Amino acid sequence: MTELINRILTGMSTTMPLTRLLITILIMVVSTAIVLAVSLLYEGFATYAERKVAGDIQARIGPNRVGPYGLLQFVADGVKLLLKEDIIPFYADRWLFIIAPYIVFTVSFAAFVPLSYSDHVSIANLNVGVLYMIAISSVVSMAILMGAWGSNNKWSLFGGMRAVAQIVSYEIPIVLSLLAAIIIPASLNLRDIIAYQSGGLGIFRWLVFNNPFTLIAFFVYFIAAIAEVNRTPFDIPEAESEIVAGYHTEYTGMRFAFFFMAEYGDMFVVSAIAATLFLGGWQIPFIGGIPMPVWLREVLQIGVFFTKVFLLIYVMMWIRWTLPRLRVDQLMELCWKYLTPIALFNLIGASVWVLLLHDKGVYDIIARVFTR
Amino acid sequence: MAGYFKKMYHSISTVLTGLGVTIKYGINPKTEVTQQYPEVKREPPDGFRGKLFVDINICTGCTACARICPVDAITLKTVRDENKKLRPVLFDIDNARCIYCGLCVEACPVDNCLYFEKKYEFSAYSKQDLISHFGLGEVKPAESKTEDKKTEAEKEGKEAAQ
Amino acid sequence: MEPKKIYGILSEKFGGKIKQFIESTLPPSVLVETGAIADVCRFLKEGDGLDFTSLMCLSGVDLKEQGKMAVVYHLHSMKQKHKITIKVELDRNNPHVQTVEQVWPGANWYEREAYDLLGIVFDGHSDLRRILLPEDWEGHPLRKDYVYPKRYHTWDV
Amino acid sequence: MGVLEDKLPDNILFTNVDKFLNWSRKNSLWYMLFATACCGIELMQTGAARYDLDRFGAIFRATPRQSDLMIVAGTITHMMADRVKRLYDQMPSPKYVIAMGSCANTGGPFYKDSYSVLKGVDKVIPVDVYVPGCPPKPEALIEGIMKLQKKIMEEKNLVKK
Amino acid sequence: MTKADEKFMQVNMGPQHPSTHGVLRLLVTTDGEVLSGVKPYIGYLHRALEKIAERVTYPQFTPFTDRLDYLASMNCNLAYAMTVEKLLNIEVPRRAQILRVIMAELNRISSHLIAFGSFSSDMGAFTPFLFGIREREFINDLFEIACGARLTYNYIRIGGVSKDIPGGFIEKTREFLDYFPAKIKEYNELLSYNAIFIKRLANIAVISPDDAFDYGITGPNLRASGIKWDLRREEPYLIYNELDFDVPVGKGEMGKTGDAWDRYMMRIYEMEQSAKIVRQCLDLLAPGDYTAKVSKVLKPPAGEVYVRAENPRGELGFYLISDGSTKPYRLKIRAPSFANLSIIPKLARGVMIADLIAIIGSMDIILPEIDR
Repeated sequence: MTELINRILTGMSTTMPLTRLLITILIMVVSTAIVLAVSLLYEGFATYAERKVAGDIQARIGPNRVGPYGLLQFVADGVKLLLKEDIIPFYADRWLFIIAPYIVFTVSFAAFVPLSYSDHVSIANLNVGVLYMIAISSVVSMAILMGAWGSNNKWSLFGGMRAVAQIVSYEIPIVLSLLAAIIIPASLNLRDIIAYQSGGLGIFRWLVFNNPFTLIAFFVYFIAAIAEVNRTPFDIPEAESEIVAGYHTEYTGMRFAFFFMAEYGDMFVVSAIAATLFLGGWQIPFIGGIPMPVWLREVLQIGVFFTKVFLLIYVMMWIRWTLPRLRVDQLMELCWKYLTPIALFNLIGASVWVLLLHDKGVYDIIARVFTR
Repeated sequence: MAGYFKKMYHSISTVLTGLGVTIKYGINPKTEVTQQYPEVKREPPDGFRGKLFVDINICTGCTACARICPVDAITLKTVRDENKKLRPVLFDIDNARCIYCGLCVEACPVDNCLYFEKKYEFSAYSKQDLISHFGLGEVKPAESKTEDKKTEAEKEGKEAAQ
Repeated sequence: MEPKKIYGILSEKFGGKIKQFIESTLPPSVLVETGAIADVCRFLKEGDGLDFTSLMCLSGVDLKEQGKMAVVYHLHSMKQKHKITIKVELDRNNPHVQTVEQVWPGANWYEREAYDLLGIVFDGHSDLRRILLPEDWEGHPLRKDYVYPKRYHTWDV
Repeated sequence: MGVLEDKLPDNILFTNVDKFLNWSRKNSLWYMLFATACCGIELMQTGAARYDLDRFGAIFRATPRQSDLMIVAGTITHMMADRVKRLYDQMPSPKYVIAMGSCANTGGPFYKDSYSVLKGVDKVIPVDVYVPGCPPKPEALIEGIMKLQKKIMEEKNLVKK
Repeated sequence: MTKADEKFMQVNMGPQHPSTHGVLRLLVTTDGEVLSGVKPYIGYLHRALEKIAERVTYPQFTPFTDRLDYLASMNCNLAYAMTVEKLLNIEVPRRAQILRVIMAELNRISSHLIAFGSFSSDMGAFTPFLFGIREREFINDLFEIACGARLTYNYIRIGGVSKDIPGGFIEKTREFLDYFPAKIKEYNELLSYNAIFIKRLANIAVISPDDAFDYGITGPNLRASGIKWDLRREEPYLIYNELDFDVPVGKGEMGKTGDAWDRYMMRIYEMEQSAKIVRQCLDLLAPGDYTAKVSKVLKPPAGEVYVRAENPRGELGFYLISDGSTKPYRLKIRAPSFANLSIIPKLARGVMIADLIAIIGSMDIILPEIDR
């Protein structure tokens, strides 16, 4: 994005600062609108997909009446939610209640920014991309607590407290397991990390196959990520059978929809991080080395990236419709007694590996043995 | 320490077993058991207890059904016609109150007079629409002697169906 | 153990407080004087060889024709596999009886139910409130002379 | 939307927008998980694999705040009636009610001799569709929901009534 | 509220709550997630069945017993019919007895399927719930063939059954029995032996045998505490003494005997045994009368009986006083769930909110039976 703006601005003859500013703002607004539209579309389809996946797993069909194969289901849901009466409970803390959904949504949307969708497509190429993602995703807990507290409902409060405890705890294994991967390319820039994973038939230089420690780190990250986005078996903040609907019990219509969409947005974000850091991002497997036109390569790369992300999202849905829910103390036990120590030892192991072998992965070693 | 890893192994293996069960359903569309209702309708079996129907022409007006009904869903009013036969001028069944228990059908002494239809979808916007009227309406009375047996299920000792 | 034998044991222990043995009911019943019920029940549970560990059922009965009310205890022993019915009769206008909650904790709710539906007061009960009907309900519906209410809150009954 | 009614002309645009709004409402009837008695089991079975209410876009929500449709499944006693009213009030409009089964319609089996059963849920909240049966078969409930969808399609939001 | 209580938060769970199995209301006193006490309030479904019984005739009351415990209508019909038969001294023909056993046991399976399903959805796993209902549909179909209704059967009448089974019923039942064991295996793989599920339930809410006696707990909940007590074995009615089946008891496989997992597992074991019983009964079925000669006007002699039968939830007892007229003088229903629920305040002390849900679910209570 910044590169794009720079390129356009340098290509322009005018030097008027105001025009330059206006053009910059225009480009930013347009690109934001595009990303917003795409992410809304994705979130709509994700809700549809969730219901279809649930249907498949539960030996039924799922939505199929609205439009072909029920594809317009999310349109109907969205329009309906938009038109619902907006209830703010009388005893609610008005301001907290009103702004919480927006914060949740903004935060989940902001996490789309540093993602690298293909070689050239990304909104902002941050050199602290990973750090930014981790930082921004923990704001969710604050917004959820705001909404929960503002609702002035005891069930909501339970949900909010649980959500904060859970998200704050699970940050630790997430960060520790991400570190185990990041130390190999030694960069926080998402594009650099992806670029590092090229070659090796397009899959063997993925960080997940780099060494045994990154493999473990991937699983630790994925489990912790499911907890981070409050999905079953870690969905205690909105556990339907225990605390009604958790932190969004009192929310109606569009405000509820924001929470709902943010959940799917978060799912995308954590899956995208997993795909970027461990599964080679937009690296095309097997045929990546063949020469092809730039536009085709870009399209393929975007396709590959989204396929990887959607596969991970499918796994999350699959897990959701299979497993029972953990209790809140067992959730903490899992985090502090299992995931955190494993991630910590794993990080030490990975560091030793890097210290001894530099950035050589298992594939590099085997390849060298065979080529010798 | 061994227990720690054993626990971990146990958790992972059982979770994977569960995931194995669900993925079998997830990828195999043949496991679907859904019957797409408005298009696919299952014929109810014989003896299905659906909506009540009265063949009013062969009804003898004995009021056995109204008396046995545990919820007073049947309102019956009979008049003696010129042949001194009891004729049901009013025979209303309140489907909103009926509990489809089948006691009235068993109590009816005439074959194929009061029976259940295989019809069960008849929701309505108004409760009045759920009352089915079967009565003959006006029947020329023999003398001016009418009998009103409207839901007198309380008459003790006279519960005999015939 | 035969019910008759249990009656024998009881009348030996409590004498005149055990009034009558009714064989026609199923299971046969023993009529106990109202004041002695808690003691009798405790003996039935803890006394040697009887082992009536569980209270199957506790029911209140309105005997309007006789101007009485009755509380009926169906007892059962899982160890000995014998059963017996204990009955007490109360004054219909002022039904009072001792609670057996301390003997069988499960009796708590049964007694509340009898209080709710028949108005039998169990003396010594820890928490005698209505259980099935709302707190502001009038009357005790299972009494034979109960008149159905016309209105409740803002709607017709 | 009552303010607009008289001022706006009855034109095609509004009719179509109206249709679209109704279409979205009808296809997204989220029902509240509100089951009191026997009909609740049939309601669950309707939502389950064999009949699958999800096909129509109807899923259950645990909280009244997020539901559009209240399926009153089962007996409502006088003690419960206040709660039913409160739950109905907590739902955001537009909201719909289906009375499922004889108990919700008229008190059903408890019409005659019961002192504690509300004789029809329409005494406390307005009912859109009555589904008869004791309990209704899942097919009958789906038919009732389809009837409600028909009713929603005929609603007028923007154009003159 | 006393001074000490002010530290705690009081939350109303129910009467409309997703997992109180109907309209149970629990006033929960909590200190954060940990409960310090629970007060059940019942009566939201009090339908005055006992009063109705005094105002309708003996045959007219049979449809009302359907609605007593609607998940096991056949068993309630059966218990009521047996009570009146005892008063009237009616001998039921053998074929009718076998038919009754078949229906009662099929209904036991379908009732336990709902218990299993709703429990799993309480625990956060929604898919097993739908699987349970899927199998239940088969049984519903069988009942629909036999008596024309899916849930409220009114099939077992005083003196026998309402009509003979139509052709095809036996074949379809056998088909179901062949299909069913594989599904039980699936339930076990999916849920029963899942580590999360076991962790949630093992050692939770242990009911000792003494407590069980004190509170009059019966049925699977009693057997889970390790007491081998089943009325079908101890006081055989119908033809149960000719049948070969086991009475499963809790052994504390995953924790202490009598914990929530044991109670849950009893139902899985009992489904297997019931299927076994139905299979034997189908073999025993010989031509004969389906009902005894019963006059249309029933006037039992004055007297009183207390008859009980083993229902899926415990012992259902009817205490019937007849004054010689056509209507019962007094009918007291001893509902198993009523007694089972009364122990909840004792069990739910010092547990967590999620455990409370597990306790209610594992007791498998049903509200119409409690409130009557």
